[in-house]
Amino acid sequence: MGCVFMLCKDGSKKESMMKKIYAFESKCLGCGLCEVHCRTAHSKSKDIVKTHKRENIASAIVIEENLSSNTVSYFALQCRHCENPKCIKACISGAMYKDDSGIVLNNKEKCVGCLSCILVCPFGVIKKNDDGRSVSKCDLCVGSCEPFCVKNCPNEAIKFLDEDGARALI
Amino acid sequence: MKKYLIIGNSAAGVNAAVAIRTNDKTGDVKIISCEEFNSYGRPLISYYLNGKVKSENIYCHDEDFYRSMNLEVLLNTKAEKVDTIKKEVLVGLGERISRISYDKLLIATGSSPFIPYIKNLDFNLQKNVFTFLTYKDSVKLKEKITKNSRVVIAGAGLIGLKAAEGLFGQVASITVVDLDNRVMASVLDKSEADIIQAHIEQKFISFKLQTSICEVQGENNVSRVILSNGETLNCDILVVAVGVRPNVVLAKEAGIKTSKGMFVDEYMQTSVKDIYAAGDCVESLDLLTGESKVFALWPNASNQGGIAGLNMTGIKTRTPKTFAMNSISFFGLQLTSAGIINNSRSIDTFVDSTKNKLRKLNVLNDNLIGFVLINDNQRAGIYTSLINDKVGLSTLAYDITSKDIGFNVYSKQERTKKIWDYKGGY
Amino acid sequence: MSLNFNTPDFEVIRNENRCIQCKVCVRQCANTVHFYDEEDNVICADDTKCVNCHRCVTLCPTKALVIRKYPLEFRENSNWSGKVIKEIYKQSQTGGVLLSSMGNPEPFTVYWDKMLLNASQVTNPSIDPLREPMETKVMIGRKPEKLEFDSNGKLLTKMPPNIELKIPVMFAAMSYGAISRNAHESLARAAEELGIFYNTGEGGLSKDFYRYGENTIVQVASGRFGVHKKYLNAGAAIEIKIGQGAKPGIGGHLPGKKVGEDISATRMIPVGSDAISPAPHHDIYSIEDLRQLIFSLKETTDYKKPVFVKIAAVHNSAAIASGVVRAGADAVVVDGFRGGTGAAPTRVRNSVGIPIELALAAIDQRLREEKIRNYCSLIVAGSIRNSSDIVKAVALGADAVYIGSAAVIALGCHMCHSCSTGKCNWGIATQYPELVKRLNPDIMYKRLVNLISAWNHEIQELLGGMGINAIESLRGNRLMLRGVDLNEKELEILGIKYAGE
Amino acid sequence: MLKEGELKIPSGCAISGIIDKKGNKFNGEEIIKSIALMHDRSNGLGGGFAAYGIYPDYKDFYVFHIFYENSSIKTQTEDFIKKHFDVEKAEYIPTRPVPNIVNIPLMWRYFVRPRVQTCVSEKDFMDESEFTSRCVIKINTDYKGAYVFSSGKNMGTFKGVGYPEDIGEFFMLDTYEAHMWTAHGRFPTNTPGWWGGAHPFTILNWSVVHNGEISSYDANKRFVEMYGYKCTLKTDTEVIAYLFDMLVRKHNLPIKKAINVVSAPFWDDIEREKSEEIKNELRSIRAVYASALVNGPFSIILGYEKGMIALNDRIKLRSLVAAEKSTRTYVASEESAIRIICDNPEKVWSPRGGEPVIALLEGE
Repeated sequence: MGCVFMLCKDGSKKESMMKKIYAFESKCLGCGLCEVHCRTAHSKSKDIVKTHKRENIASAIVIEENLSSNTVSYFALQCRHCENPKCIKACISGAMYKDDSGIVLNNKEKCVGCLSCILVCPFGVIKKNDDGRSVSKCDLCVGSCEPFCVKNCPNEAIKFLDEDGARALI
Repeated sequence: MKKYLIIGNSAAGVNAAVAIRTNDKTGDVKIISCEEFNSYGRPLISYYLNGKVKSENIYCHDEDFYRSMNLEVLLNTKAEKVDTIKKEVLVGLGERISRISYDKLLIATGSSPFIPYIKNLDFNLQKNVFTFLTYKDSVKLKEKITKNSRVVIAGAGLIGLKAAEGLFGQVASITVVDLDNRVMASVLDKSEADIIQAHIEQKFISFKLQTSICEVQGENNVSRVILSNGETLNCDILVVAVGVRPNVVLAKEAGIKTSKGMFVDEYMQTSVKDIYAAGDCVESLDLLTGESKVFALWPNASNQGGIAGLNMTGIKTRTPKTFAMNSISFFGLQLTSAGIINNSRSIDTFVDSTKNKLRKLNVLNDNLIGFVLINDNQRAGIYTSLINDKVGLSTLAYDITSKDIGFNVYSKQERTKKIWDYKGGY
Repeated sequence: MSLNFNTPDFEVIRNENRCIQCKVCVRQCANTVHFYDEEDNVICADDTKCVNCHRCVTLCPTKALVIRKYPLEFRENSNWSGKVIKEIYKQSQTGGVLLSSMGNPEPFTVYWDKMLLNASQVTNPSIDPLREPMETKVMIGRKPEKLEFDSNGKLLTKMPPNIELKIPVMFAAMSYGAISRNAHESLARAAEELGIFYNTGEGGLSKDFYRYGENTIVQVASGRFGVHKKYLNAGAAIEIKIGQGAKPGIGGHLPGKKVGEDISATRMIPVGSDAISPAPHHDIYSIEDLRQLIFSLKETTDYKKPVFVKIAAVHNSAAIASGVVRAGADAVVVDGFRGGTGAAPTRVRNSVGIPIELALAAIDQRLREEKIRNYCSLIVAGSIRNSSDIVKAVALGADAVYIGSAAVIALGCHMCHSCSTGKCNWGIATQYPELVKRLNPDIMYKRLVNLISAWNHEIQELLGGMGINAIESLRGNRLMLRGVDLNEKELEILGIKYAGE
Repeated sequence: MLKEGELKIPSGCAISGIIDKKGNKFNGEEIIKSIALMHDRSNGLGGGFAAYGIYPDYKDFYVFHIFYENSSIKTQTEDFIKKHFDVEKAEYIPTRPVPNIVNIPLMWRYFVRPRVQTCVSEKDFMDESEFTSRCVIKINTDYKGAYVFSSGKNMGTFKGVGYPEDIGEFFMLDTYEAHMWTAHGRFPTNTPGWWGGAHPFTILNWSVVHNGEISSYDANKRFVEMYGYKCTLKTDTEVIAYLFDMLVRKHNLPIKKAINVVSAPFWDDIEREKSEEIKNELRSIRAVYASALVNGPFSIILGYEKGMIALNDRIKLRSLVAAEKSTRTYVASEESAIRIICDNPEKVWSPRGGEPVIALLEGE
């Protein structure tokens, strides 16, 4: 799955140094390829066809469609890995936790599907799974050096950047 | 080296300890708990009861959590008395009584079940009478029940119904009794409550509403209960889950101003200097009504615990006002609600319900003040933040009643600002 | 008309084992060929609307789609081929002029492919571009006949304005309106990074692109769209468009629906109005009028910018080119009949104009015979497909080349020839914002830079192979070419020997 | 089978040149000795010499050295010459029999003075050198079998098929006294040499001996042909002579500028040039005279009335060495060819690519 996740050199974990996924609305085509590759990356088979035909995986991405006056615009939204996440505070089972590099992760075994996290996440990017006792959220494909949605976006509408890098591109 | 003492090892207590440790690497942090288990998720006890969660998974944190954070935990330790002058707490350690001194104290004792007066009810005498608040309750209950136990549950609130769900399939019959005219009266309006009730009744759990248990009968255990409407029910197991009361005895005796719960200022400090309080045992200001009341909510307890911890280490942090919010499931029916949800003329209510889904939004002068979602809970947090930020609905990109909620409800600038600047929050 | 004889041109074949109903093709096909059938949870395709632009094929994550020629066969008839019959069906259906896009697709000889390059073997060593300097820079513009120095060697002659191309390639004229804003931005940024130029085309120049002025050639066409003093001074050079290879003799037509806010402001025409550029410039009815326009443009830019004149390759291009040089043009641009276009009547595109190779050879030879070849630069276009075409063009006598179709292919064009519909699925020849967005300049300009840099390396390799280390030494160096599969007349016009001679 | 003259022959060979900048004259023995040393650099199918200052008594006359394949072409050519020139003297070029020199063409030289006023019908001004060069080109183009192989003043070339030392012996160069000599040994690769194909190549006073190949030949050729020259001798060296004649005589560029045209500095070097003025000049030269840039490996020795210039191509793909001793300057393909006729020269160097060795007569 690729190289180790990069921490900053001095081991400090300044939040803004942490890389996150930023979407650029002016570039997003709403094609949905990020969702296809997100499901595949988190599937057992890691094969696009098997993932979609046999496994039933919710993608960790929500594609927002915005209808302004004349044009339709889209952007892909996923967990913002907040510095001080409300979902972890609301989680009754300790399933929702933050690893030491700042990524908010969900431990499927501990989750009971109470959906308190969904109740408090202001971005609405945690999805209830069909099994009713677990949720799906973005884990930045931790362990691989670039999230699969970013790697496969045909128009580079989502990028994996630290905050300064992202602000430079607004 | 500062000495921090925390009474209570649940959401508020543990979050406070973590907040303290992240900001005071060297302080001595002690947590005392009258329970014998490490910090566990209280709402999980019903999942333990029906085997959905195994005992080793009930704990919030893994074994070495406390050691890695260098927090000292004293289980089975009950705080007897707080000496605010000497800044000491008398604790009962088994038979022995000892004193623990503190520089900063946090009382996070949570709440305990409220036992209404019921004739000949005597918890010490009768072995088949239970409350359902702690993991211990759940463990004792699980040991006691048999395939043909006939169970009567007093209280159709969250705890009562969760107890019912926990027992379901392991006992002969379950009857739930409640004074109110509907289940989950404190959370739901009649129309929604009836949906929940109908769904649960499909599991052959029967309800006795607008009545209460006034008497129990039986040699040493309870074998029959008498209801105020005259009915009598055979009963092998009686679970009393009519409500909870904040544990404020310790505080009252220490002279801390309390009403139902302890009064705290914006920085979670009680009326006595260097004593803080957080969680189910405090009064919080309701964002929507402005009243001061007790919120028995896990997210609120974690939040307030964290803030109290910060303030105890001198980092001035204000507590945000809060409001009721719940996310709970009964037999697969997913209920998510927040804010003011009962109908009233002044609030215009929008209800969109199909076969087994319901979406109810309460709007008052251009602000969303409450919602109830049944089996249609995707992205509920966006509604919650609309309530929390008191967003003017007219400023949004579309009318939230017109379609499923999405982050695209915010304008472009607002969206970008939220994505870039939002750091999460207290 | 109830009965429509038109049958689909292409057939969409979907491999059900691979299709995962992810609906990417449904969302991405601007011609609404693909649609999702909710009931059976399957995706179907309407072949009649497919223009074979490969958008769905490229984006399909499981490569489940193949587009093939529609298998319907007409009875074999070498005179009445399927294509000719279907054209009659269309015209008898609509009564309209057949419109088509891109360059002449007819199977005329591509002379580039009939010429071979030389390489040195023993007597002179080939030059290794990795170790020795290899110069592909050219100076485009007017040149004095000779340089004068005073007694102690100081240069007296004042050079007329020339523009410098690091690589003898420029991006051809494609107007803002025919192609999208993002396409223009990609061309501009690539030109800037490569140290070459892009042509604005006859649609004027948007204010935001003035900052690429140093790498821009502003075009003045018969419609004068967006032509004003600031515009003329914004670019590094000016090009008067007399003709276009794909449609010699006729003007241009940008349908009104493509003229949105920005284009109407840039072209200075009302929103939604059809932008029709007339066939002749209404102030150029003779060669002396052209001279007047050239010098009025020079006056406006006080002689700081070279002025090119672009003509289509037609039968007497040689004489026209000579006239243009004598009229004071700094460079003659000749556009061959395979040059691309956004929209042109099919009949004109398929049967008017001559191949660029022959026009170039004739013009270069005529200008030399008239001893004026060295006065100005000669640029060719329509069409250059790869770096060996460029080397052959320079050997025949060109100073530099324009590339249009090759550039848009690098930007994602799949030559589906339906730019005139304005619904280009790749965001190039379209003004619909949601389609334009598909061409992300941040990515696409790099593709152009990659293409031209690659070509530059290839040119250097080819030059080195011939023992030449400066592209000027290849200009007009026809001994470096040999012809194959060409008749005497063609060899004579091209001025090259047959292979083996 | 095309006679060797009709097709372009690549040439690798030996070159050598000596000049006495004071103008003191010396006979051909030294130059023969120098070129003979490089015997193996040529294959005996071509050799030739240019000598400056050999006709002091007729120094104002143009001297035509002409080959004739047969007497009939000789008479036709002589009629043409008589119509356009006053012939002061006409004689065959004296030679002595040498075993290796065979099938010798008729060789005549004519001391002439152009009749510009009578012959020039057109109104445009034409000076005598332009008139003479046009006549020479006309003979070489239209009079099949007649080749004017030198047409300068007080100079002449002696060339033919054979090793250069035999040619030198054959033309009795020991009997001539010149202040400047250049020599060339040829190595044509595919067909037997022909007398007209040997170096040096001339136009008026210009003479060029060239070792190398011009990859840009057709570009240079089609450029000079725009200015009235005609490349008839089908050897690429010819075009260098015409280039210099055009640049220096017709466009009267100073010799240094002409060198910057023929062996132009690289664009990168131009950009690095500090002074804006020089940078602008070099950019203008490369822009205007792009087609006059001679590309491909070469080392040439250029003779003309003012002196001698040796030059390498820009990346020095051919050998060239220079040396100086008192009033003499020597250049040659090999250092040994210099040292054999000049023991311990004061200065020996190998000029860099594109860097000329300019040895002019005093006062020039």
